[in-house]
Amino acid sequence: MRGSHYYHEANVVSNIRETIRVNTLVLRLNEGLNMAPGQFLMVWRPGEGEIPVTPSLIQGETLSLTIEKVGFTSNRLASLKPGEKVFLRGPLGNGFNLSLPGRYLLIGGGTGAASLTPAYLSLASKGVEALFLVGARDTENLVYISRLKELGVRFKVATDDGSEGFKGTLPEFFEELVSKDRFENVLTIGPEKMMVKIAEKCVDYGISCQVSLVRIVKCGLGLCGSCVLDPFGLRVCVDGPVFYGEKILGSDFGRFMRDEAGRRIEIVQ
Amino acid sequence: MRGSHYYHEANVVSNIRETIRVNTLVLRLNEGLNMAPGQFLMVWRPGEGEIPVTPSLIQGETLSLTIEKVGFTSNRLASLKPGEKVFLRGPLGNGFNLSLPGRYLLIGGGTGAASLTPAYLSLASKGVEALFLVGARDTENLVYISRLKELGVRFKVATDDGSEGFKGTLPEFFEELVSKDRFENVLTIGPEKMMVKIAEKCVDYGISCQVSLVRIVKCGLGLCGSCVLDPFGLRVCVDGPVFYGEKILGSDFGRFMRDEAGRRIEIVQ
Amino acid sequence: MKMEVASLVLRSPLIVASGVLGSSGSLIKNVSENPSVGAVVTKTVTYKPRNGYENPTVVDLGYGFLNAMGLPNPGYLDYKVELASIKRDLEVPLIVSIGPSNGEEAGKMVEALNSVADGFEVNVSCPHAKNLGLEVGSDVQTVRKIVKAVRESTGKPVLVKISPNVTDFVDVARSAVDAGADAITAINTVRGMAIDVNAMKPVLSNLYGGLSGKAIHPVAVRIVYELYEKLEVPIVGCGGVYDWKDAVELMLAGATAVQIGSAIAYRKMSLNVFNEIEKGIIEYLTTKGFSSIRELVGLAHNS
Amino acid sequence: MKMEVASLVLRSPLIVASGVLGSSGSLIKNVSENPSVGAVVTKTVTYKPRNGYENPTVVDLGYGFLNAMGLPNPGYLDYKVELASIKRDLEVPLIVSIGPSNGEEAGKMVEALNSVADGFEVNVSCPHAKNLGLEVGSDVQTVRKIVKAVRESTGKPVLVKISPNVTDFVDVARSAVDAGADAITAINTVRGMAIDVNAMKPVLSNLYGGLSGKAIHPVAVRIVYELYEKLEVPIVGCGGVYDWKDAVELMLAGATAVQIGSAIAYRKMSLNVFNEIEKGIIEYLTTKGFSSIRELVGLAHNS
Ligand SMILES: Cc1cc2nc3c(=O)[nH]c(=O)nc-3n(C[C@H](O)[C@H](O)[C@H](O)COP(=O)(O)OP(=O)(O)OC[C@H]3O[C@@H](n4cnc5c(N)ncnc54)[C@H](O)[C@@H]3O)c2cc1C
Ligand SMILES: Cc1cc2nc3c(=O)[nH]c(=O)nc-3n(C[C@H](O)[C@H](O)[C@H](O)COP(=O)(O)OP(=O)(O)OC[C@H]3O[C@@H](n4cnc5c(N)ncnc54)[C@H](O)[C@@H]3O)c2cc1C
Ligand SMILES: Cc1cc2nc3c(=O)[nH]c(=O)nc-3n(C[C@H](O)[C@H](O)[C@H](O)COP(=O)(O)O)c2cc1C
Ligand SMILES: Cc1cc2nc3c(=O)[nH]c(=O)nc-3n(C[C@H](O)[C@H](O)[C@H](O)COP(=O)(O)O)c2cc1C
Ligand code: FES
Ligand code: FES
Repeated sequence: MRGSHYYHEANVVSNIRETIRVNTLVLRLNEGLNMAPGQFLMVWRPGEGEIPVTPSLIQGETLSLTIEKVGFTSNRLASLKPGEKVFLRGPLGNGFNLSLPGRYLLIGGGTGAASLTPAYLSLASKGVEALFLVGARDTENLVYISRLKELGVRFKVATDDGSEGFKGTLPEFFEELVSKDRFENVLTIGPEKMMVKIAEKCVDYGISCQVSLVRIVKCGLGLCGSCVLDPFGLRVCVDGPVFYGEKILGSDFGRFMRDEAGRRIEIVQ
Repeated sequence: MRGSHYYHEANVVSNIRETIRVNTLVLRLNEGLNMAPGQFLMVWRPGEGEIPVTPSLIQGETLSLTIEKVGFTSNRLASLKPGEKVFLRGPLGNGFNLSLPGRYLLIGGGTGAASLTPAYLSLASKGVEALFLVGARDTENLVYISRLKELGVRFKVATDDGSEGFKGTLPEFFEELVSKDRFENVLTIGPEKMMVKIAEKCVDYGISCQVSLVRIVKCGLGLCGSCVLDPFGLRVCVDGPVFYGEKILGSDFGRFMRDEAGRRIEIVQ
Repeated sequence: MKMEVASLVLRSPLIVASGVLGSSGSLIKNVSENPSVGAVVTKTVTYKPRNGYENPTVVDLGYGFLNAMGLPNPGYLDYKVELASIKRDLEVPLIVSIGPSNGEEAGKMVEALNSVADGFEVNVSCPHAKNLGLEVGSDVQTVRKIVKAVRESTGKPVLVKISPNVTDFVDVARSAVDAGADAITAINTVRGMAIDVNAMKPVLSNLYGGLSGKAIHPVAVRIVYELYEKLEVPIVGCGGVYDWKDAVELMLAGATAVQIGSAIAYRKMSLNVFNEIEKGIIEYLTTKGFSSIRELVGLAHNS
Repeated sequence: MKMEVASLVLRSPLIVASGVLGSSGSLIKNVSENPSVGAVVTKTVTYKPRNGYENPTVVDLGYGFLNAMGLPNPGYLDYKVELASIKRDLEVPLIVSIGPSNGEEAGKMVEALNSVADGFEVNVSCPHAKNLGLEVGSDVQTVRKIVKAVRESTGKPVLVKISPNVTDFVDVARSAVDAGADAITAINTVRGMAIDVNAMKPVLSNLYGGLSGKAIHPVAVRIVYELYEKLEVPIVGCGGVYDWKDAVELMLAGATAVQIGSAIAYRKMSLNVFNEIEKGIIEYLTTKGFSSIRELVGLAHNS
């Protein structure tokens, strides 16, 4: 941390438009970050805020961030030009457990498809069998597909409207797949309502399921309690962001989060 | 350092009267200190001061300090009773280099005889040949002799008045010995005027000579400049207390020191 | 290790400091199940809800943290509901931290929160919130008015948390005691700043923030020591307690109980630090031949 | 890396802080031979000789030091002789630190020392000396009188070193500038205390002392940043500089030059720290495309 005093500097190499709401920034650092898939970074632009992001590629000094424009900071980041700089704090959080035995099914909704990629590549490099499901409302909202192809990822697509691949939601696609095929492990990043459904099905099928949660991360160090998952008092930034689904079903997972002021609010997606 | 927050606690096991001015405290600690011969400790009695002392025995959790009563703190320490406590900070300083090849001659004047003992024992345990010269004004002022016997140390005595052993000063005795016998290394602790004479002779004879200096030690950490040896700007507490004689001949060694206020004063002994 | 502070009976002298658990009621409840936790101080709640400052809000210095959260909290009305939902199940006293900007706010908040609180801690020492915290806490008159309003609105123990950034912290503490405070908590964070050499800008969006952790421990010891000599009320020590020695050091200086904040960071399910510290203190008491922790309090003083 | 502070021309912006070399003139001379050292501030000298406090005078905290040396020094008359003996051979400006307890002492000392000094640093900020340092430095009027007396006794650059222990340090600094100070040095140590859990007593014979080193770095950055916005004179940063990043951080905050104290401890012949820091800064300037160190000063500010 201190070594980089206090942030790692990164240069934007390119900015790739994924969809109308999502861009991928390719970054170059001066040093590799030694990050595990599923860990996240705090991405800072002085004067423009700092937000948590789980990278969509980690390759030595090259990193990519796939960012959905939801508010001020994400909009600013998503519109950076080559040569502009961002400042990175981390790696933070726990990352996925990729040493569990058996085959892996990765399920990514929205930018989650991008953020799951490093986990896929890590499994593939160890020769572990893995299949990647990518979902979105429609073709226009699919992210990172061309990059997945480039990287040689074995993936299948689901769209709600059937404009590409399986017609239906990711939980539906998942249900169909596991009824035919056996997977020992599921990793998922996406909207919480979707992840809850998948985690519940995994319990039924006896599949280990790891989900990556999003909460308001402020300190990222387990210090401020902003990212807490009630009622367990788990801090998403240090105890997570990855949790075993069965351990947090029945909690606020998929149902409630806290806003910046600490008010408990309902999760709609 | 911090582990012991901030001092090691030691209990006085016994207090042995050496001479009218010198006592040896045998201490017991809760843990060994991992000290090298020639390193020193800051010995603290809350409300009664803290002074630097080079231990006269280092044996696991047992330590002894041989203390000459020169002022308030040393008088208090020298009169402690079994069961009373002292608090130790250290080990500090560099210690002797005991891995130089050849035979060793150890020359201790005053309490220096005691403080050199750990160096002797360390050499002996490695099978290195060593002879110990102990000197004082007269029999009454010889310290640590009975302990040296107990420990099986090979030693010879010199007294200024000839009341025991060689009649004459340690430099004189040294001169006589080296004219007959060959030593590759000298280690000495004692009055500086004496150490200067020995260091000068060592240069003449081509013998490596290590001397242990005394200055006003306050911080013991190289921070306050109180213990400085001019004109080299060597700090006795971190660069020393042990120096190679030939490196500091011609400096204030044996001639000047600084008092508590930093005034340069002449060394008389 | 039972202990009494003001009239609060604590099963352990180790208290969770304000702010480090965020605003989560259920987290407070979970924490209270740790037998080494003696009491919990809530996140400071203000009159109106606050989102806090924009990120970055915290800098990790290695030897401590710098934070400018900006007192994010749901406001006292919402927070009351949250605390009420867990109060019945709590195993330890709940000390509600309030951050009023004047006496009127203080009175209203305390009246509303009285039913869920076992005691109050008045935060007049947050070093980075506008019109709150230190901005009120460096003025002896304002502190007096606020504490008086709190005192008049509750019969429960009132702690006042003071700042090390004020030269005359003794006067501030004394005016709090004169106005009815039952105990003083010392200290809140020390003002500081971090600038990133790559970004060439202050890291915190608020520019400066409050230093906590190891770095401020000697400052806390000094202030507790001085307050112990100058005041008659109990002092709750806070600042850089990472292990049992740090806790004992504050007690020897004069703290009746000790709060722990920064040390909670980083640790998974992280309240082990409380167990370790309690264990260490118990061993220390045994080794040194004390029969109760009370005997330690203020022992470093000459009298 | 040439640099100017007040009217002192420095070959490097790295200055040896007051106190860490003791009173040794020859040590100052040796240090000045290190090409990365830009200037040396002497140990603070007082009107009368002082032995300083009894040991223990320093506590090692790992992340810094606590010291209460008690300003040991030979007194200004003896010290003048010592400094005169080396002055001719010095390769860098000699800044003589004085610790007067009033204007009269200040005037006399400066008049006497004028012939050996290239500049003066007025220490009104030592946190542990009776009737000196902070005891004079927390009173704006006394500071004004002392600095005025210094100003009237010398045409050489006058730095005034301020304390972080005073809430209104900006007022103190401003009154020093109004009275004629050419630059402000910030900061001296932060008041603190350490108690040994075995001895159950404060370690320092003076009970409390001044915290230096890493622990106070964020405090120094904050104060330099604030002074840079409020004052027109150059600021010399000091506090917890251990590596080039710490130095750059102070410069970005507004320091024209940087002093180094605690980092000198422990290292054998220990001035390597100056070489390493200078090297680091030069690399940083190159990497970031700056042509002079001057461009860094105050760069973290918005304007
Ligand atoms: C561990 C982790 C990894 C993440 N990885 C990615 C990623 O790879 N790509 C990506 O696009 N996004 C990711 N996010 C979410 C991203 O951090 C938020 O979208 C971002 O913080 C919004 O900031 P903003 O300033 O753009 O929006 P704001 O203006 O702050 O807010 C816009 C909306 O988003 C909500 N929001 C704000 N901050 C957060 C937050 N930290 N967490 C959840 N909701 C928030 C607000 O309540 C509001 O409704 C991740 C979040 C976490 C916790
Ligand atoms: C590395 C080192 C190892 C030492 N080992 C031993 C040892 O094993 N046994 C032993 O008896 N003594 C040893 N000394 C010397 C011992 O530290 C001093 O005698 C002691 O500090 C005097 O303290 P006091 O309070 O008793 O006397 P004070 O009242 O402080 O002084 C009495 C006289 O001694 C001088 N003096 C005070 N402090 C020191 C000091 N730190 N160094 C030199 N002279 C001083 C004073 O100027 C005065 O003339 C050692 C000193 C050093 C630096
Ligand atoms: C992230 C964070 C948030 C804090 N929030 C509050 C707060 O809301 N109210 C308060 O009185 N103190 C707050 N504090 C200060 C702590 O309660 C405590 O006084 C300080 O951190 C020193 O203790 P420590 O060194 O154990 O952390 C906060 C500290 C941190 C690190
Ligand atoms: C042992 C020691 C002695 C000091 N003596 C003085 C002094 O005589 N005069 C002074 O102005 N500052 C003195 N200081 C303070 C330093 O000059 C400096 O302001 C402080 O240590 C912070 O810088 P640092 O963190 O680099 O050490 C002393 C500091 C130490 C550690
Ligand atoms: S963001 Fe602060 S605890 Fe997780
Ligand atoms: S005693 Fe302080 S430098 Fe040696």
